[in-house]
Amino acid sequence: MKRLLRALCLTAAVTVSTVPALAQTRNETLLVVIESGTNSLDIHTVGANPASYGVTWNTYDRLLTYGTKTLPDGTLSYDYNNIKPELAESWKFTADDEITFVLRKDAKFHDGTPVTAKDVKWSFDRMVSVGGFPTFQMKAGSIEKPEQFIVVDDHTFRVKLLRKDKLTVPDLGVPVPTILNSELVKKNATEKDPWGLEYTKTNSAGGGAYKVESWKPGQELVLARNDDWKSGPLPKLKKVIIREVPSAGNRRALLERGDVDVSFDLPPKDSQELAKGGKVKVAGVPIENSLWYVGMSLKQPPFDNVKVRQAVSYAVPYQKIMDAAIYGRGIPMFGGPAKPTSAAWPQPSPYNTDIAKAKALLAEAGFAKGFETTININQGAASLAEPMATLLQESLAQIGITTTINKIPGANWRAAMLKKDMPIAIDTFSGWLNYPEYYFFWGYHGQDAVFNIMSYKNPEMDKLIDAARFETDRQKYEEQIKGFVKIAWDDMPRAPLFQYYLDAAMQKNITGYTYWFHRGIDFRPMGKE
Amino acid sequence: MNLLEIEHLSLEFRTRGGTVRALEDVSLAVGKGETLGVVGESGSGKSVLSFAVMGISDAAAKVTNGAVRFEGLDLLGDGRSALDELRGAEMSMIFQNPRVALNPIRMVGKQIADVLSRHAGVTRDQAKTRAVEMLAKVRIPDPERRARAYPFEMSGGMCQRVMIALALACSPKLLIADEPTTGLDVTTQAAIMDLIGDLARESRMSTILITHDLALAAERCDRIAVMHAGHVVEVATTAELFAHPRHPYTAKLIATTPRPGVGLAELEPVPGALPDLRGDLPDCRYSTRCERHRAECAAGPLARMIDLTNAHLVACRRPL
Amino acid sequence: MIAHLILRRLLGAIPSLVAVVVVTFMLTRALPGDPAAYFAGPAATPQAIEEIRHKLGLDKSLPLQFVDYLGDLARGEFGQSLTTGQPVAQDILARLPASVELTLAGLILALIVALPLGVAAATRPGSWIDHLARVVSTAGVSLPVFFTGLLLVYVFYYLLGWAPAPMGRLDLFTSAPRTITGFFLIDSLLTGEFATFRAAAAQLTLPALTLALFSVAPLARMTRASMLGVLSSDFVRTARANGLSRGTVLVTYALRNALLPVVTTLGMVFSFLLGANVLVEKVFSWPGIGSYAIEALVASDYAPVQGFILTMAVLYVTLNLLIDVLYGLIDPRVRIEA
Amino acid sequence: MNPTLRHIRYVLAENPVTGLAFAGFAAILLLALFGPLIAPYDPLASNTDQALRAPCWDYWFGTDHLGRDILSRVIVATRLDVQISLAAVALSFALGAPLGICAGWYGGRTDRMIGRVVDTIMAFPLFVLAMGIVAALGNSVVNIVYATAIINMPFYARMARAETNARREAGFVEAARLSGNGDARILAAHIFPNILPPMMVQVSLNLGYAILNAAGLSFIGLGVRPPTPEWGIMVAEGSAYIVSGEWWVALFPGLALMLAVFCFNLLGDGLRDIIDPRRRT
Repeated sequence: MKRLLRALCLTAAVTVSTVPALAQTRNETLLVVIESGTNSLDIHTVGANPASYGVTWNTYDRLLTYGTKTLPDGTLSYDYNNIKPELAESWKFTADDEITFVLRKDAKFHDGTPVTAKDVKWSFDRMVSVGGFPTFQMKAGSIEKPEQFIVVDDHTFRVKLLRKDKLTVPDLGVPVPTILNSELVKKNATEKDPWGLEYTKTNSAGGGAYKVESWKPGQELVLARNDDWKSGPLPKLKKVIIREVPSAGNRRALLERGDVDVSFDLPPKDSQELAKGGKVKVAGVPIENSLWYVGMSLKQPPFDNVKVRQAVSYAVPYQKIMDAAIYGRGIPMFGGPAKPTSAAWPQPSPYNTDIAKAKALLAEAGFAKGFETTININQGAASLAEPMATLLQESLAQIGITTTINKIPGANWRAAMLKKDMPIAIDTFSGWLNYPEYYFFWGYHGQDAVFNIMSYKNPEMDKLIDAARFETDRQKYEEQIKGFVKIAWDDMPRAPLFQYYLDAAMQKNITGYTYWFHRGIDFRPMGKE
Repeated sequence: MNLLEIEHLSLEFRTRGGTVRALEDVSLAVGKGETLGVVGESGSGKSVLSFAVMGISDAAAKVTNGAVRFEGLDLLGDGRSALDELRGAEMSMIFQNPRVALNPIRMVGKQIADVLSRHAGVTRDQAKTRAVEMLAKVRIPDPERRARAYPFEMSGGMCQRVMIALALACSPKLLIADEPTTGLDVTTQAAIMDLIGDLARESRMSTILITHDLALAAERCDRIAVMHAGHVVEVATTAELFAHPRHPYTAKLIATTPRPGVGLAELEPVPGALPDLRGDLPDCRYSTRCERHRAECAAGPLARMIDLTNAHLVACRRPL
Repeated sequence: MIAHLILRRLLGAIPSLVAVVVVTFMLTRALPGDPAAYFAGPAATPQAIEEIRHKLGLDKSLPLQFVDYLGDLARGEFGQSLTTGQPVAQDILARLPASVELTLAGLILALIVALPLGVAAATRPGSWIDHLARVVSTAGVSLPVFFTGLLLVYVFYYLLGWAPAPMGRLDLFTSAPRTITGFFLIDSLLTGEFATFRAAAAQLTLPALTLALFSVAPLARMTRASMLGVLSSDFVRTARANGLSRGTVLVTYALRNALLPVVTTLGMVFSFLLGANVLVEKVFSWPGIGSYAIEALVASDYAPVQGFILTMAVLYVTLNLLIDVLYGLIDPRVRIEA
Repeated sequence: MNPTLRHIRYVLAENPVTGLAFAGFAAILLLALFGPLIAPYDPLASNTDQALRAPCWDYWFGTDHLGRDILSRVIVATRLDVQISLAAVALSFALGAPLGICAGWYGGRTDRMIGRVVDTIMAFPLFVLAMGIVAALGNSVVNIVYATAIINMPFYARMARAETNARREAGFVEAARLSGNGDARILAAHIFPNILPPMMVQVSLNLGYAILNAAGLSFIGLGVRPPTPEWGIMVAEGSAYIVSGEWWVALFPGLALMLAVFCFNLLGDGLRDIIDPRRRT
């Protein structure tokens, strides 16, 4: 009898002690579901997709990063105005054209090798040399040539500036300038691939807060905490599992049933309903410097006629789109004052749905009977763009413009944008660096970048954009911005619709979710209550 | 007592085209150890009759009247449940086209063993040994090896021997042989018929030999029943039937049967075709083909089976 | 004998495989879109796109690209997937077992339902069970698989909570068994991880059911037709005349013979299911090669599409071989005469 | 009454399901012809105030995410779906039957060559091939029809080949040959009409498959252009709303799709009964 009792006690003790242990692991593990995952562990590799930004954000350190602020609704957001050191202990302008970084002495890569200025230089050399997106992104901050990067000593690194560019420092806090373990990568580089891109694509070679524990491309990524991380406070979550679940309905069900912790970048209807339902919390932050718009190609008559563009802009069913296409998960960008009153971007255009006015303008332009054209949308974003296109089509029919909707496969979208042969297109563009002129440089400038899908060219606007880029005087700068925004409203090559929210839905016990311009999740400040 | 008695059996098929009255008022009896021949053109209902006796008729077949008694047990009535046990054990059947009548993908020895283990209450091993014995009994050379052969590896005659082994495995009291020699060459035919005859005699087994070959029936049977369009038109002992056929159809049949000394050219086919068994039929189904047909034939119902002399039965108003 | 048959079949399949390679190459090059532009990422200049085009070898002429492709194939290289960033061969090898396991599970489930249904219908043609079998199986094949899948998820996972979350082959807390065959069900049994087996089986149930619903109809119909034919055949009559029990007649005699055409149908259904998999995998986040192919196709990512189609073609040939062998196992005539 | 009609009546009486299938088929054809007249609302008119209304008296099947009446859309979609499947099946018949007849008739090299083509198509995973074709040729109804036709072609070719082969030595063919008819004439006037009935069965079975195929393509985004009502695309769109509880958006078009395919399949059975009573499967 005694023995039995003892056995019972023992069993009970074992049970009691294992259950919290399990709960403990569950409490330190974060389950995230997303639509599709990364295709590379290194943002420098060819074709690294947007999901890789979030991965490299957590697995690599950069010299600099941004601080956080709390938005009015309580959500955390990165703070554009607060640039902080990360791998660098400190940094300062040591001359007008020179920034000097002092590296942390205790920082180590995942394999234990200490981080030195040599690694930093090699990494910087790499990103400006490999071509493609990383090189391009760094160019935006005037970081262009290996000669700019100087190793002063093991823990001091210097960047020479080619010109005075206010984007240089912010550009060092984007996901691209990661610091790699140069010895490790060089060991795995080949003659054909001197920068070891093949290796880093599938192997993590950094020293960030998280290590890649396992990666099944197209299925699952598991991150484990790097307990030796020194570049910031030790993260609370020991493990992060990111699972790909393509069906939006399934992602919602998983979250609602409590099987996962976070569902990221979900459809607006789900965000709206989940937020209303109150079972989970939804953090929605308007994406900075971004805009959904209806673009009209000036190369495709009759959209070379400004009256036609204005007519279309008056025919857009703005409010219907807000309600039925994005369920209010965006800030309206229509019905604003007639002239720009602030230098903010994006800001509401003065246009509103006004069919009578649209008809009149169309008649003035000589198209009283209307015409036929196509509305183009990106298949990859069809769940959002298709309802918008359908509503626009219906509305345009009222002023006599007959349209067909063209769904262009995601792969072809960029090529179509390059060709600039889409009469009407519904799309979005957002810039990482939150400056109006940055947006206009890509979207409206006569350099005719890929995102200027309207092929809009106006020398007057170009002058204002170029000036604003290097303008140091606040007053003048704001005038320049208001100036090109005004031109945009007058010429109306694209009709702004709304500024979209980046929504993340999560269980109520999740803390520390932070909005980032790169739209990846930063797991470092996150935890569970 | 007769081993098998068929009394006033009527059977019809319900098909899409209408009801086919395949058997009508058929009465027959088989005594112990007797060999009864059932002859007639194809389509006259011989096989339908045998299937009805065995209880393996098509699902569309429906017995509308009559009884089949095996050792006094009514197989269509009270004895229906016993039929499963009787089939293959007390009464069994062999078919034409032996090559397709055997399971093509099962070794013949196994097929025999299946029957034995079902009815003889033996173990699987015993059944196997007995199967080989049965193959030897039907005079198949090298039975051990043959037991492991598939039907497609054997000749038609061999297959028919297997079929006989299958049918006789449990020493039944009644064997129905439905055209057992169709599709076999002449020498094999004789050998098969000899085999059946020998085995039947050995065990005093009753046999029903169904054939369209009157000569064969003449040679092998004690008595013969002639069928035409679902009717039995004449029954008599073999000698009597050939000596004094009373039904015009029988006479015609005999006339078409090859005999020694008669050339093929002299044989005359039975004129006319079998009547369509759907819809209304005259009382005498032969009347449309009968040269002796007179108006009086249609007057009043035809009494079945007028007993003439010496157990010679005929169904005709104006017998020869 | 069988070896001889297999060899002959393999040789016979070579021209088809060659044709598949050529057609696949042309088809993928006809896909719209510019992978270079797609993978150059945001804000790429035309020059950056050209750089990538060169890197991918897409600036060469088509015939040259084809020669490159053939060379790679000869070396056993399927190229790299741009979407997952992995060698295609590795991706396919990792994902194929998932697809095959799912398809086989669906097929087996379908057989378990279809065979008895077909037999029941054949033994009582025209009866209510015959009509019921016909209506039920036809209804199953009339549903688009993705719709069935979604409905099953909604009812059994979301509403009732009986099924686990539709997120792949295992839930998040079970780790995959050591890879032996790649089939989780088999591997987990071989390694004795019964909890894993249960978890894998639970994940497999709904998608397999979706596929099964779709494939019951052709199998049940073929079983019925074939059984009807066999049941009216001479040898079944013989078996009945010999008083064999109903079960023996139906199963040992009739069904085994009736299986021959069913096996042929089975092959067809299997290759059909591999196609339907594409949709089911998408619904259930199943990490198979079907979902892999869709993503690649939409991204104009040539290498995975080519690798996928080639794999499927090889699978198809193998499948036909297997069916021949199976046929031989069932039917001694094929075996001995081959 | 003539025997054919009597036979048909018999088949219908014997098999009530077939009767049902014929009735369903007739209903589908009527909807395809007169759908736009019957539909209570404009199938394309959005009404965002009424978005995602559950089925009610005003909207029997509810409304979709843009407030369009699902009943009207389901009704109007009938025409397009029937057109797609009819066109695809007609095309694959027109491609497959002559190829199969030639293969079956001439045998030898012709047979081998055509057989190779057919084998090659079959060696592709058919649905993926359809995806590839639509992706390569572009997203349009016409291309869906082409793709569906191509992947169905082998079935017709194989069937036509087998049926022709079986009739090559038939008496009526011999007679035609003896009376001096050329190959082309024999094939067109004698072989073709004879193999038509069994092929018709395949046609009706394929009609259903063609609709499913188009729906599957729509589901992965390779389908009909919005906002055209089409069952497959409606199910695909509606599938996003199942989990959030708006089941009607996907259910009703799904049911319509299912019923149509169901009717076509059963029709195939019925036709087979009528054409060949022995081979009822």
